[in-house]
Amino acid sequence: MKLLKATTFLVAASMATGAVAQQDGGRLDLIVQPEPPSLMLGLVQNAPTQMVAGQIYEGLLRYNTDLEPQPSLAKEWSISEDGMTYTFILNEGVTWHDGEPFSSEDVIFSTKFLQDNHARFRGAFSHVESVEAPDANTIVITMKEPYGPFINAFEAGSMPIVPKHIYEGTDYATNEMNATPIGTGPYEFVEWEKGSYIHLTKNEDYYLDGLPHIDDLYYRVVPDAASRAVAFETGEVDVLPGGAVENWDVARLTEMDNVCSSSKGWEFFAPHAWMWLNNREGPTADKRFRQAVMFAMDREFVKDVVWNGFGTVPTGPVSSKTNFYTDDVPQYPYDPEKAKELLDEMGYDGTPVRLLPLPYGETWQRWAEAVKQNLGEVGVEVEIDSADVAGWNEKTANWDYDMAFTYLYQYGDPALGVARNYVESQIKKGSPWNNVEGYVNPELDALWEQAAVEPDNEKRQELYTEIQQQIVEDVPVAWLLEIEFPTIYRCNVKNLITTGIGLNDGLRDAWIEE
Amino acid sequence: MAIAGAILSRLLKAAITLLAIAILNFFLVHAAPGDPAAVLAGEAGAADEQMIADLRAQFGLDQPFYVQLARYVGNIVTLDLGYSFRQGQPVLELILERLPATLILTLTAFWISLVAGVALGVAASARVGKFTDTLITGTALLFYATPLYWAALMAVLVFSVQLGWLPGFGYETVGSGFGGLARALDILKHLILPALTLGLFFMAVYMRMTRASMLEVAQQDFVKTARAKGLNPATIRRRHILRNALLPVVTLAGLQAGQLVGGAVLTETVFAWPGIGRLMFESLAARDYNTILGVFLVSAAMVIVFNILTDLVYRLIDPRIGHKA
Amino acid sequence: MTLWKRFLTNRGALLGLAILIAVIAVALLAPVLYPRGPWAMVQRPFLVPFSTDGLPLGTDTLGRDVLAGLVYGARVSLLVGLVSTLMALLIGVPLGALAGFYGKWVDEGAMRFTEFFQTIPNFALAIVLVAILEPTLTSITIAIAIVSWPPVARLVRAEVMSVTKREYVDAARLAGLSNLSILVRQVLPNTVSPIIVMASLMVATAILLESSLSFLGLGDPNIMSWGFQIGAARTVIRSAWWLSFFPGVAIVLTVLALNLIGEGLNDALNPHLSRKGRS
Amino acid sequence: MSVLKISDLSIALPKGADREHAVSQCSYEIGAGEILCVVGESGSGKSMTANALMGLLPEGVRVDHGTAEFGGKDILRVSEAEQRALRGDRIAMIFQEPMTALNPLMRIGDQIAEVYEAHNRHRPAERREKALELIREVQLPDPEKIIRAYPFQLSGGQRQRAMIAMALALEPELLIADEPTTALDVTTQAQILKLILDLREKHGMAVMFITHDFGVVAEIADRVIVMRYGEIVERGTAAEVLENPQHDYTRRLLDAIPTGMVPQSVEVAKAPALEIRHLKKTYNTGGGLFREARAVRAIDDVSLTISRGEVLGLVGESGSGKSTLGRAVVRLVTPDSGSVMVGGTDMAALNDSELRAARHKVQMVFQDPYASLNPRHRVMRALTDGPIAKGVPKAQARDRARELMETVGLGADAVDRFPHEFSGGQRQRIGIARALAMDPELIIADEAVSALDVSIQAQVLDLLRDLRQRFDLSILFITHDLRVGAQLCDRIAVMQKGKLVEIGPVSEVFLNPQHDYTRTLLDAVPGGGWGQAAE
Repeated sequence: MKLLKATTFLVAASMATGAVAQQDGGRLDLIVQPEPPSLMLGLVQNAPTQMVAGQIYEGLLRYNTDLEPQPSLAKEWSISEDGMTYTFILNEGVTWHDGEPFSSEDVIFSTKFLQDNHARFRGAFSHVESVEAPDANTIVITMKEPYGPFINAFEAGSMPIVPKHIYEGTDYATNEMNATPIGTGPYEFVEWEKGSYIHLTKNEDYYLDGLPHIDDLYYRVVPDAASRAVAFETGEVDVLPGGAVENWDVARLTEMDNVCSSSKGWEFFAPHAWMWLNNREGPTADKRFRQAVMFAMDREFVKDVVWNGFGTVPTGPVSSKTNFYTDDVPQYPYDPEKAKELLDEMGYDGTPVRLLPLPYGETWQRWAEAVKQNLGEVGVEVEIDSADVAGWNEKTANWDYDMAFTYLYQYGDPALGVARNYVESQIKKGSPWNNVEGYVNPELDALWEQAAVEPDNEKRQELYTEIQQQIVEDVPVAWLLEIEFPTIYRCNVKNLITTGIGLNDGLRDAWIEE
Repeated sequence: MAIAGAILSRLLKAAITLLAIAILNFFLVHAAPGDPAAVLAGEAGAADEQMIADLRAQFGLDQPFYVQLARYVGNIVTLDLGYSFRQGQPVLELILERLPATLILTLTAFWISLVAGVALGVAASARVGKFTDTLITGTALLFYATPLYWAALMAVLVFSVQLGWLPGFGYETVGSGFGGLARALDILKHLILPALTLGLFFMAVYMRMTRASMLEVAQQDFVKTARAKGLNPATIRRRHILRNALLPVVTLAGLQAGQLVGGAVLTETVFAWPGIGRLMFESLAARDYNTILGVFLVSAAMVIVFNILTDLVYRLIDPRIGHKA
Repeated sequence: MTLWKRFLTNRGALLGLAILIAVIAVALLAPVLYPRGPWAMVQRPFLVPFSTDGLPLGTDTLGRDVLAGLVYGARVSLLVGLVSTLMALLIGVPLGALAGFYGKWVDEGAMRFTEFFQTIPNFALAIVLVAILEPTLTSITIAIAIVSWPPVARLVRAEVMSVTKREYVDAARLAGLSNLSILVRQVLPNTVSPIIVMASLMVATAILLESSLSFLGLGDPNIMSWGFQIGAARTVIRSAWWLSFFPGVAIVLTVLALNLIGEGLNDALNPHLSRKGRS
Repeated sequence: MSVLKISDLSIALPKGADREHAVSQCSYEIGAGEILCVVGESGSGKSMTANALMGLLPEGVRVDHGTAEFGGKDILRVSEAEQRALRGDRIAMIFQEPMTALNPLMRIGDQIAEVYEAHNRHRPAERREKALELIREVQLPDPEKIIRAYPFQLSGGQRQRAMIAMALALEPELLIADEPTTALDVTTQAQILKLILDLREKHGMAVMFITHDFGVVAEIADRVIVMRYGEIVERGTAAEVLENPQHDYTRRLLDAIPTGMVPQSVEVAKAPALEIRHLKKTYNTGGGLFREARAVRAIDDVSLTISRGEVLGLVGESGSGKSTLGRAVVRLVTPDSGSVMVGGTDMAALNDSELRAARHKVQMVFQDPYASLNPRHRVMRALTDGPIAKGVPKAQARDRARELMETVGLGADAVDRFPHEFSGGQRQRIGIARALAMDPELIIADEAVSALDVSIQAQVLDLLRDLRQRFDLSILFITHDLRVGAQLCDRIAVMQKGKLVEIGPVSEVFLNPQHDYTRTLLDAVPGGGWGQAAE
């Protein structure tokens, strides 16, 4: 057994980052957008829920910005050499917000709870043979087979630990306690004024001495992007999480006094944007057409103008922030002439194509307009479809599109967040997150499978490099941007972003300088 | 007695109307692409068939359409608006949480617009053709032609951002710990901008209507009678012209007061006002069927309530109603 | 004095007419003025108005010419306004006419139906309709028409009722004309004036409604309209005021013009109510 | 001693009016306790002077020249405040339309008490008492109830009494009455005229009584002024003017008045053109949410016959059911039971399509010359629509239309004009031509001359009389004016509350009325005594 990390260093390390002594107290106002449907992280895992409930619930581990595991509820952990056994030692003296003690029983219960309610957890745990608790502070997980990315599946959003004493034997979905979530995290739920704000307060009995620092957290609901910017300007809120304001406002806001911004805190997610290209029918079924699309789009322009310079133009399916990335792949610079050639070569007959933008605000709408204009310039007539979130979901999940915008998280490992979009076994109607484009390549499927269970990281890198090279040649989807969501905050808020999921669990260590 | 009977019969008719609205909307809302399960699953960023199927079963969406409809109608007639699966709360509770904010906003806007509109209309009609009249009617016309949301944005820019006089959004200062009077004052401060911008348009409407109505009534014979009595012009205007001129204004105002409740979406959006208009808009995007339907029903009920109130007010003003046709 | 002359003596109405004619002219000439269309990215984004030759109103978030957008937006605003009003008239006029002319259960039924639609919150209904049908020019137009016909039906009903009481309608009955021919040839033509006045105001309201829907993100993404421009620019209103300012002014002016025309028509059609008329 | 002395008064109309002055160079005076009738047809400027005295001239109209001396002052030149102090106090005025002259939203008592308030008299509590006294004085029934009543709860006559009560509140020296009885039924008119005479007697106020009706003049006037086009054409005592008119215009007016001289009727004994049997029609009003259902018997078991070539006058006051009867005959109203036989067809029993085919048998001439022609259709169309629908070839119908326009005295070319190009009397002629165009077996004339000025009325009656002889027309002539009825009709039928109370030859009904109601009606005819004296 190989001990990877010990907990005591971390607190010291984070203390060391601040030159000034940390101060306790104060109140922090943050934007949450849109209003989360629920704060019960075990039942609902959408982005706003994760952002708020990440302060209430905890996972066994956290990940730093280099995606290395850090202690959370587990103070120590180890992986057997063969990759078949994971052992976690839990912190002692942890209590739930209602005062009940926390133990390994809660972890065991949570794995059952999440099996029923958490799709991503279900995916990761399909590789697990058994979970056992030899004592109150130890968890032993036995795998069916080695699964490299498994160690990346323990943060609060991927595997939130929920209280057994509240949920056991009840109907989870209608349990009244869902409205007043009980976790082990650094902040406790106080009240939720629907449509207005969510108030969390400091967990005085938190098991890490001296944490958290801030007394009150207010997550403010402001539905209009312009109003959110105003709220920050007028000092009503202190933190604008990534995506809270449109990109055009970012530059203006960061020029204000005492305002800082950071692009960190998204490494674990590494949001990756692309256009689904329907590989089944229409012009997009032709590889040359898809390549032409890649050449026709001025992705640098979009990055500079639509995204105000934030982000990186991707080389392929794997984000440069995700493990096992390579840039040694075919390149698609902006080259309309090349695009036209490809279209001529395939004998494109001018059939118009539909483009479904992502209904997430003005940025995405502008992006679609820019793409439409770019494609129009090489002779491809684009009709922008419109749909709200539900309509977008419906259309992509049922393959009713020619081209459709999307962006997905990568969760630190290609096996977790990338493979699902390209392997044949993931072609299933009804979900907008799998192989929606209908790309079929049995040869690559085998490589994906091999890479996922390969215990040796160097070998994994080789496999993933090969995959990336081939897939970029085929252009099953049109990769657009590695999205960066800068977090904007007052500079006197310190230690706000310390992990790879940023604000989602960052407030444990944050403090406010007077 | 007659009034009580009339109201009872109105309520019965209203109940039927509401039921019809519920059914129509049920069809409309279910005709929209996508369903709440798909949205919830979609937002989670990862989903498999099992999750979506679980959600659908949980929401009762796996049932045939007619079963869902029958179940919903059954709920409605027992005054049960159902359960919001997305928010995990009974719809009625959800709406009642939001309704006060909407009522405060719309009623304030309504009264501001009505009082100011009528006052300006009277002022303009008293100086018809003069500069004051031109100024008032011109301004009203401008308000009338200005998109409400645009006025709202501009108001936030000027009064909140540039001048910093008033809060630009929200319902109250969050976490201020205010209670009682301090809280009321705080809400009032937040209320001023949204209520004013929402009221501007309607103020223009009432002003135009009052002015036209005043001028029309001023031509009527009984005004001449009043003048022949030797009454001074101010008394004539107040007692004879205004009271009669208010009748059509009351009718219109009653119609619009009801519509305001469901129509404040834009204002609520720009000012982040936690009302039911926004609730509906957000629920629509989330396909939270029961909540959309609930808001629709409550807003329609408001329209009906205001219509009945208008009738009662009308009776107070006009003795002819209630005596004969 | 003829209607036209009375109309032309109304300064407000003349101003309205002048503005409207200008807007129509611009709308018609759009392809001539800007052959590349409103979507072409012509320059650096966020160019301030009057700073660059050829781009008097500056550029938007993607470097598109704001003026070109305004010019093309005029077409959409007018089109949506006109077509939705026409559709509302097509629903409201026959319904109101039948109700007013036949009375009794026809009236009862038609008015219940109308009341029903007036009870449903209008704007919310429009939003739901557009969301269901998905935002296209057609669905927006239909939704606006559906929420705006009830007042037409009520007006036409009242007018038809009043005209039907006139003696020349009795005379037409005595002449042995059929009900339909009486309704269409004797009654309806005499209700046209108030309908025209109302229609001119409805076009204005429809333009506002379209822009409101666009503001909420329920516009047709393939169409450059004023509401779309404001909706798209509202997030940059602090840094680029002109992006939402000019389309806003365009809406205000057009709506104002239509209102002025409507009022002018109203005054011209009802000279006894206008302030200049003798009692 | 004169209360009011008007000298050389001219009132200017705004630019663009049909003439420059509404009133020009008028001078007259009214003595204390005197009733001066100002007589004229519409547009003669007779009301304008009154409005000028009250300071109630419409916008744009102004006093151009002249003075009006009242209480030692020229009241045309005093300040607005002084004028206001006079109004309602020393000069009071009552108006033509009792239905609209009262504020519908205010109680009668409050409207009366308001006069005291306007002039700061009495304490509020006393005002009520005073109002009550006035209500008693104008003989309104149940004063305690009336004082709390709203105008809509009163009849037209009662409202006019309430108006008079208001006018009397401060015992004015001058009462101006602007056509105060024109809108009333004849019996009510008689009562109001009597009331005014009584009050004059009691309070000794001067009355300026504006009217178009020489009958009323005969009832009430001490002195008379006749106006035409804003000028005084004749003045004198009532007796002088009525019996010995000097000016042509006065003479023409007097001649035009149906005098009530009873013509000897011609016996007609041909086949019936119309046979009404047991006709009934009941209206159910209300039954809505807020009111009780009430059944009004508009036609209550009426039977009558009109012979071919006969003119039957149907008289009655408003609400008597006479118009409903006329409309039931043409089937604009469907009766509940009974039959209406016209040329062998029971009009009451036809279904819609049969009815359309039979419509031409009975035609109607309507009351309102402005509402009876479609403003958007040329005269030609009004005259040919019916015949063409009936199956007459278009060319023939057009020829006939021209011919008929000649017949009614408008000239064939007039067919190409629009209704608004014609005057009221001309339009009535077009209405008659339209009825004739269908070659009907019976014409219903429903108050066909009531809306016209006296002189025009006479011309249209002449035309009808002429046509009747030329075409041997059968006419049901509905009118509220017995004098008009007497002029044209062979027989008279009297209706009251839906019932036919008397029917007989004109001379019988007028000279030897059988029914009480008929007698009341005849007694109430204004100037009745004078008319008979002229015989």
